[in-house]
Amino acid sequence: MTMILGLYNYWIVIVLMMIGFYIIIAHGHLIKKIIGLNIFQTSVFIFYISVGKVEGATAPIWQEGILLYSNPLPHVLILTAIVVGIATTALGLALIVRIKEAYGSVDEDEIQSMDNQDVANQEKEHQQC
Amino acid sequence: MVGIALAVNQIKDMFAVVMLAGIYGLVSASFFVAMDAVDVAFTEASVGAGISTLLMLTTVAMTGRTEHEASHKPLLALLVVTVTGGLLIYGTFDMPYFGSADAPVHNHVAPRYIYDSMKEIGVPNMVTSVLASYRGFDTFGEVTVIFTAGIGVLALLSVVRRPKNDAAVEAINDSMHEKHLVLRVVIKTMIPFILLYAFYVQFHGDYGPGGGFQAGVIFAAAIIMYALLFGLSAARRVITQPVVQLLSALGVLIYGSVGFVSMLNGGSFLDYSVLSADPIAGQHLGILLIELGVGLTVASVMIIIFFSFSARSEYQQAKKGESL
Amino acid sequence: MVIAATLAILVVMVLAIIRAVAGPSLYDRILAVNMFGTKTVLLISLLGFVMGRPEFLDIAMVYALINFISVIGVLRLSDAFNSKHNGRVANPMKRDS
Amino acid sequence: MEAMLSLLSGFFLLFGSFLCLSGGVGILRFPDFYTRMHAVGVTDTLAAAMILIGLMLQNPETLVIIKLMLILLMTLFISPAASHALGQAAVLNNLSPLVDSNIKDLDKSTASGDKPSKS
Repeated sequence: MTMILGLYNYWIVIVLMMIGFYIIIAHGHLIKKIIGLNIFQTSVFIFYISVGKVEGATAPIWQEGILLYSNPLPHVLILTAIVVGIATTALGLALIVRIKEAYGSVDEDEIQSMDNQDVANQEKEHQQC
Repeated sequence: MVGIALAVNQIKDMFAVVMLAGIYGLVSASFFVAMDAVDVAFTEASVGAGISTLLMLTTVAMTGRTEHEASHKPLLALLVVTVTGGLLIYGTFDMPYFGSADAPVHNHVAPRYIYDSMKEIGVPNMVTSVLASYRGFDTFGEVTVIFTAGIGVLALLSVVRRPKNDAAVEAINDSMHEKHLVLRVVIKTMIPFILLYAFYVQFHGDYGPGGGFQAGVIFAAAIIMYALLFGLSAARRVITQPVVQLLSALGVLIYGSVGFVSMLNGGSFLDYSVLSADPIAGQHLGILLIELGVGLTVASVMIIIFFSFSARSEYQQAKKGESL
Repeated sequence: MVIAATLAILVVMVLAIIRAVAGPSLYDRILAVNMFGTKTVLLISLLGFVMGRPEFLDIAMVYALINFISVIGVLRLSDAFNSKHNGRVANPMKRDS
Repeated sequence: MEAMLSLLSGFFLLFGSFLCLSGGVGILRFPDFYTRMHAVGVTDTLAAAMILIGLMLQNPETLVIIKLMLILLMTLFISPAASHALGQAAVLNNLSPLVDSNIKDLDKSTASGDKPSKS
């Protein structure tokens, strides 16, 4: 019982992480993949923050008379990671927009089959030459 | 949260999925508040719930709403996920319990950050002091990454030739004009206060939650709001593209040159104590300048990203209008 | 009393999530998200009082702003959706009048 | 005085949570978008105001009270504007309200005239 109470935060993190992972590998839609990536990312954030939490402590902003603070280091790491995360997400979305313009589709399988067809066509032309 | 994530997995309508992702961001930010991470919650609030939802919606609007049925069975994926999850859960049995104060994380550098930062840096908000001073080099790297992402988006999405036929775009702008009169009035009165609030967050970051990252995002959000309601070209007249590009580079430059000035004064890179005769005053000055650089870069990169996304979508619509 | 209010708001948030997941039309979802945002603002201000450090109301303020911005953004983009699908006829008419 | 204040703040908080809950039940149980919006739009602003006033009465610090007032002001601005925009967008995009079979018998014009005023 103490084990369940003591470790449940990790388990939630793992469940979230696995859902994100599943969305990334099982769905063909590229935007959905990005959202899955975001869920995965958030699970890592939650992991860091929950590791930094100390029972009975308060937020790490100095104040007269408070002695116990949560660990500020994970907060710093995650704070920057969130902003970097949005920047990389934007980059991914920009790539998706260009893929849509080039292929007319954002589905992984369709893009794959189009690529395969292109390769086959090129080989055919090569043989004809 | 698990429930929302599952729902995201199941729903096929991309629009709904994006809305749920927005709620997911809100939930996780409340969680961060409950976990004492106020600065993180601040960032997640402004970034995860606001900007990323908007960007995703723009992309969905450009790429279409529905998702095709998966062609192959996801059994293999499920298997992989279950095995990995099982292994990870097995790994957690050795982890320290939640909230225990003697976990290894709390024993190495954290006590110094917590108990000495007031003496060494003189800033009540430990997150700011760690972010800007102890781990200043790290943050410099992050800012550069953000700057690079801005350049990348610009390279991918910038519109070289502006088509003449903007009828479709203008139709939407006009309909916004007619429809949302109330919104326009409310927002016009609110935007100055939002900008003011962004500055408050920027310069109050030493004493409370806040700082350059959050302030930059809030500032950008105000501009984005203006662009949403008054049209992109109106917003471009307020803040022109070259100005934003210049500002984003200027932020990184400020950060780097603070480091160099401290080197010239005889300290090491980004050691602010030598910036002034009194080390604590020097630290204050350094943190202030650095947060300014961070805020500039983040705000202008966010504006760049949003501008290029919406310019691209306008470009697509105009092109469609030409071909029709 | 503060704790009771927090619990009530948590319950309401769950209800809003259910509506956002189930909501048949797009606007139902937007409404649920909007409501969820307002409730989050309240929840965060309440949480500050529960934890005994009520200085952190800045976050709640940011929330109120961001929530508004995202609702506006969603509305604007949903307009773009609809005009893409069926608005080609409707919009020029509006401009003539 | 102290007891009075805490009693008052407790009353405000309870009233606010009651309003919140009724809004939540409304958004879940009502049949169509416009009625749901009615439930949320009406209760939301007042509930937020009540809870924030209750919190204001809890704490004597000036800065906290000022911040709470700012939040309250923003909510008063934002929440009606957002519901207005939402309702208008729904009407303009032809989301038809669910009309009960009992109401159908009545004069059509009154039924359709009633709906927008609710939002």
